[in-house]
Amino acid sequence: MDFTLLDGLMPKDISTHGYQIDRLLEYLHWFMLLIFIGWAIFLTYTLVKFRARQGHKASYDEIKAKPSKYAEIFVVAFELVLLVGLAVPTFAYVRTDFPGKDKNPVEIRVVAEQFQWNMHYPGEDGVFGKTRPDLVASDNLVGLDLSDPAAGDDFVVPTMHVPVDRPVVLQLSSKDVIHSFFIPVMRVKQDVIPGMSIPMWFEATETGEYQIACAQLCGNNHFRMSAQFYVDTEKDYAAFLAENAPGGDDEEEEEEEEDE
Amino acid sequence: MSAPVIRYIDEPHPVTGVTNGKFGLWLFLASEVMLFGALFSSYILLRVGAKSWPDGWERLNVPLATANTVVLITSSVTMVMAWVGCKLNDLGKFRFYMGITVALSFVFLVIKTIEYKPKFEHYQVYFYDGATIPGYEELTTITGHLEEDDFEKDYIVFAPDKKQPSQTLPDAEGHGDHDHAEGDHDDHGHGHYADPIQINRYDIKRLTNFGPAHSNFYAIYFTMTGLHGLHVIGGIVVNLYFLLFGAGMFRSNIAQFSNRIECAGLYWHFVDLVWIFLFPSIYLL
Amino acid sequence: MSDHEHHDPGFIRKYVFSVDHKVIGIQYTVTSLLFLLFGFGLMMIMRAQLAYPQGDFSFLERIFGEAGFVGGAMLPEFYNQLGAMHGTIMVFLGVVPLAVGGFGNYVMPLQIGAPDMAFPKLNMASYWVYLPGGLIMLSSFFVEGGAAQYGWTAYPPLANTQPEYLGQTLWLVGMVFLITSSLLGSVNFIVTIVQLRVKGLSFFRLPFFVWAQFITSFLLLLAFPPLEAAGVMQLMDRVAGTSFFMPDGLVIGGRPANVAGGGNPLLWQHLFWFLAHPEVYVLILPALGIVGEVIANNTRKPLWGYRSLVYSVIFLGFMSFIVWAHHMFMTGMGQTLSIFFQTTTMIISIPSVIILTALILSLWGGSIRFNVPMLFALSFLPMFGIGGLTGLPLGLAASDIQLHDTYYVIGHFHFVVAPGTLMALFAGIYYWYPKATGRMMNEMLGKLHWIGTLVFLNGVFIPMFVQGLAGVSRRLYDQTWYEHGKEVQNWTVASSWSAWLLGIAQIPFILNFFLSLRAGKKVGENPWHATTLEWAAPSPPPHGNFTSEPVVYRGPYEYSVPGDSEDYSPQFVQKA
Amino acid sequence: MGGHTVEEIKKEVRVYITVFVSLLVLSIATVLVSKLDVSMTVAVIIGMAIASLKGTLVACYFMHLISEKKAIYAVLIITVLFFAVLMALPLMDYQSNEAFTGRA
Repeated sequence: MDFTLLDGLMPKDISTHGYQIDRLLEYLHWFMLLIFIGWAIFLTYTLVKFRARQGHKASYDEIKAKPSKYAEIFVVAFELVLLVGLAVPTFAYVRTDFPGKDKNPVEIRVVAEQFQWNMHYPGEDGVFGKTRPDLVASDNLVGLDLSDPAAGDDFVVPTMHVPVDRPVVLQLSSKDVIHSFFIPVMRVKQDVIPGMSIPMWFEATETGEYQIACAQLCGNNHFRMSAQFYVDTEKDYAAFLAENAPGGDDEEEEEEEEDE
Repeated sequence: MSAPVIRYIDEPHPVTGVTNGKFGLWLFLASEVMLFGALFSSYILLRVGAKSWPDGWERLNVPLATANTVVLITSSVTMVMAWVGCKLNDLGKFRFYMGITVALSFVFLVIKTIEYKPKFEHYQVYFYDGATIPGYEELTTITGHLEEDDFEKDYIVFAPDKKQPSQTLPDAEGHGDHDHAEGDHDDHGHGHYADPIQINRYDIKRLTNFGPAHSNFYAIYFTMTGLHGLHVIGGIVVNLYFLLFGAGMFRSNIAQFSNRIECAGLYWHFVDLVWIFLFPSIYLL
Repeated sequence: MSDHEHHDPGFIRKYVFSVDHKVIGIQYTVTSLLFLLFGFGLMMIMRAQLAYPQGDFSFLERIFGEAGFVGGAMLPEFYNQLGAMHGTIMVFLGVVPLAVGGFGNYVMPLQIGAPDMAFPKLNMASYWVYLPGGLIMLSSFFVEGGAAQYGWTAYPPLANTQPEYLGQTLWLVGMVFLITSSLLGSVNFIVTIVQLRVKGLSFFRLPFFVWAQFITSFLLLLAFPPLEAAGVMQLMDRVAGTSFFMPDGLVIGGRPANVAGGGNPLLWQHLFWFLAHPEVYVLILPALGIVGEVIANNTRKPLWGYRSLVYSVIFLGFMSFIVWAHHMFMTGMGQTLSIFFQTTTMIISIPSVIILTALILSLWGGSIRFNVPMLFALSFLPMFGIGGLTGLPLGLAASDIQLHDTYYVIGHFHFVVAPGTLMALFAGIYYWYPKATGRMMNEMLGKLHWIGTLVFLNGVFIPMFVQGLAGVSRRLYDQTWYEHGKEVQNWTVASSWSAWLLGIAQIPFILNFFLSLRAGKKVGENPWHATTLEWAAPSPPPHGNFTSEPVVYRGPYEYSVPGDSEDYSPQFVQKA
Repeated sequence: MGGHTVEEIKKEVRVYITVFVSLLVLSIATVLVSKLDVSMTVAVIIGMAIASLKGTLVACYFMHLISEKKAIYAVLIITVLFFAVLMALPLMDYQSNEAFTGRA
């Protein structure tokens, strides 16, 4: 479609799956516009034609409204097609079609708290260290259990870096209240619910600097619970990992925390 | 200006066959079904989702609850007999049975109080990892009696139960097995406590009595039986009103009066009905 | 319940603790209009913060004091209080009491020819439980920590935090009062409609408004108790320290929460939406009923497809109980469930479309009078239409991914309840005002009110769709924190200015409402030449309503019957 | 309730007494049965079956549902319908989580 309704209105889409959502929204809004214009024309015409005036009388009989039946059937059919053809498969794709190991996905744990996002990277071994709520402290935001050998190379940062053109799998959890992880340009949103660990995936197609937003009221500073979101080239991403690996310099990490 | 005459207060509507009052009361009961239904539903959801759930008969006082079941069922039958008294136009009979009904409802509340009370006086302490309490080194939690809890002091004085919950499960709840008498139904006996000890506050992760805050089991137990108890109190108010002030209407308009008693009865039987489901699902399962 | 004493009731019995459904209806109407005004006022303050996030509000600080402002800047907690209370007040203290308590109480018994409600004392009790409930909620603004600030949805665990502050606790207590009031009211409504219809008034001769109230009452009766249960559980969580909604391992503010854990935050959402989706229809159905009455009267012809309207409303009532989880697509719902709820959501849109179509088709072939009630009723149709249509992308889980919890949602449901339901409620006020007071409202002021309201309501809510599509989350104290928020900030400013102008546009209404009590043109029993039973009673009707008991001879909307000398044939007039 | 003659009422009283005795017996039974060592599922089925039986007795005889008017049945049918939806709620939660690795 060349002429689109929503192009200027929506943020740009840098995800591999986002076009499916945008397409659905586009169709829906065309449909809404069509119906609304139909109503508007009918209403205007009727109101003018059947206005009360000298010599005009209302008719007792109902109009035989075949067109209304057609319109209703059209609405039902359209909804059915959208539901079965687009909405359900898209949602299933986004929610259940997780990239397999062969795609070499990046795995990150996201631990939300009032009012920041903590990105827990598993480090070189690709295994997350164990975490325990009673270990949470100001210098251990996710409660990493350092006695676990897998925890040694883990690091936690307040910004998210992901490589471009490589799937990312997130495990979302929350320390305190319900948050909602939302990246407008990535067409992903998932409530983050304490007591649950909810997986989510996406794949970025364009490098750049974007924002993660919280979409669920989580307290006074809900409005500034954002985090920077960087889509890096593989090279930059490797540099980011190396920079933050523990044993190197931790200062970078702390500096970024203070930015929050 | 006279008050408008509203139809079908004492004679039934010709089409629906019921009086306004009875129809309204059933609608009210419908909403009550949804209220208790939501709580039952929440109970199931929380219990299914829980890592572990204690056995009701271990923690709660089944003999008292069984007695209460009998009390409530009896009060239900006396309630219906009070209505029969109205139908027979026998004020004495009505008063006799209504009196028993109200008395039994009070008995229910008294038993309930006896059941609740020890739970608020029985405590459990959970310790932080690494805390060792002399004499109870292997335990991460102990139950017992809180002798002293002075906020000025940095310790509490606690008389542990002689029989402590076993530690078969790693989780701090400590209700791993069924054979011990951790429940509080036996703690109104004497000589159950060991010598009091001092426990430093910095070792205490959590200190709670066996009230609603203890765990979701007790939360459910207190909320559901408590709400049921409120309904019992409501029933007492209504029934007592009819018992004490009903005689005038009994004499002047027996038809309307027996309709009212029927409605009060419907409500009371519903309260009974809720208990019939509460009792097994909280105490026995 | 017969009263023997009613010979010369004093002022208090007549106007304060009255058992007359009409007085209670007016009490509800006036109280809920005041609450609506108050809730609207809260929103106008919010809009100041939204439009000028770094603005200096010293003038507001002088009014509200230090609780909400520091150095002229609004505090986020104050903003959140305004938001939560705006939602609660508008829904539970404003629109529902106006639509059901006000119009339902006043009009429904008249329309079925009853002398009063089935349980007049219960009716009075319902109002006197509602009012304290509302006052308890308002009083929470004056306690330490301020009013409830966790959104009108009060999602735990957030709503369980800060138990030392009374605000949310009072909110819950107030809620229990309001729920009790609704339950008493709905029992009364259902019994009255079933038992007290006058001779000849069969179910299929009931005015559409009565049908709408009937279904609404069932929704209130059966959907509110689960919220009451949830409210009790949240109250226990806050007051008794239980963990119904608190899972294991919570760390709040850097410290492990001192609770047992093991609860489930989603349980609240399920119970809340089990009420709150039917609640949406509680907001809409009476409005549809009013619009049906006004349209039939002012097109001078029968409603198109009366029976299909009735069946659609019944169907809506049933379906509204099995769509609630479409508010929860983003909570991590499984595929089967999401498909189920998407399907039921699409199905429930069908009766809505049928109702709207029927109402629009009713205009065809009429002789349309453009008086003030009709203007409001007519603008309801496209406004409600926009509200309904914009629900589609939210009802499909895939498109909901982008739009969930954004301003798009706010735009959507406000179009349903504000330009939608409120328009209908205004239509109702203008339509039944002569019945309640015996005087007409001023036509000129009414039209001024209508055009201002229509224009500025759209001005407030259309920008929200733009914001929502841009991805701006709802409930943000300052959206310019985000890049995508900055880009659409000017839309927010436009929306705010519209809101303030909307406030000004209500002045003609307020003037009209009070001035017409004295200056309005006196009217007889049936100024609109309408057909339903309320117009058989004197204006205003006395205690007991009808001078002689009416009998119903025909359906509710017999306008322009061929062969009749008049263009209306009232239900209560026997004609050859 | 149709019966209003003294004779009929006396007959009803006999029914009430019978129901009362059965309720007592069933109450004792449910306590005794709970002591049996059976699996949770079986225990729930037995417990709820007895409770439902008792509930039915109370509703049918004490609350006179056995011979009630259609209007009341209609209200109850609607209620049962929505009650069923409410009882499906725990299922929702199960379904919500099934796709995921579970609770943290």
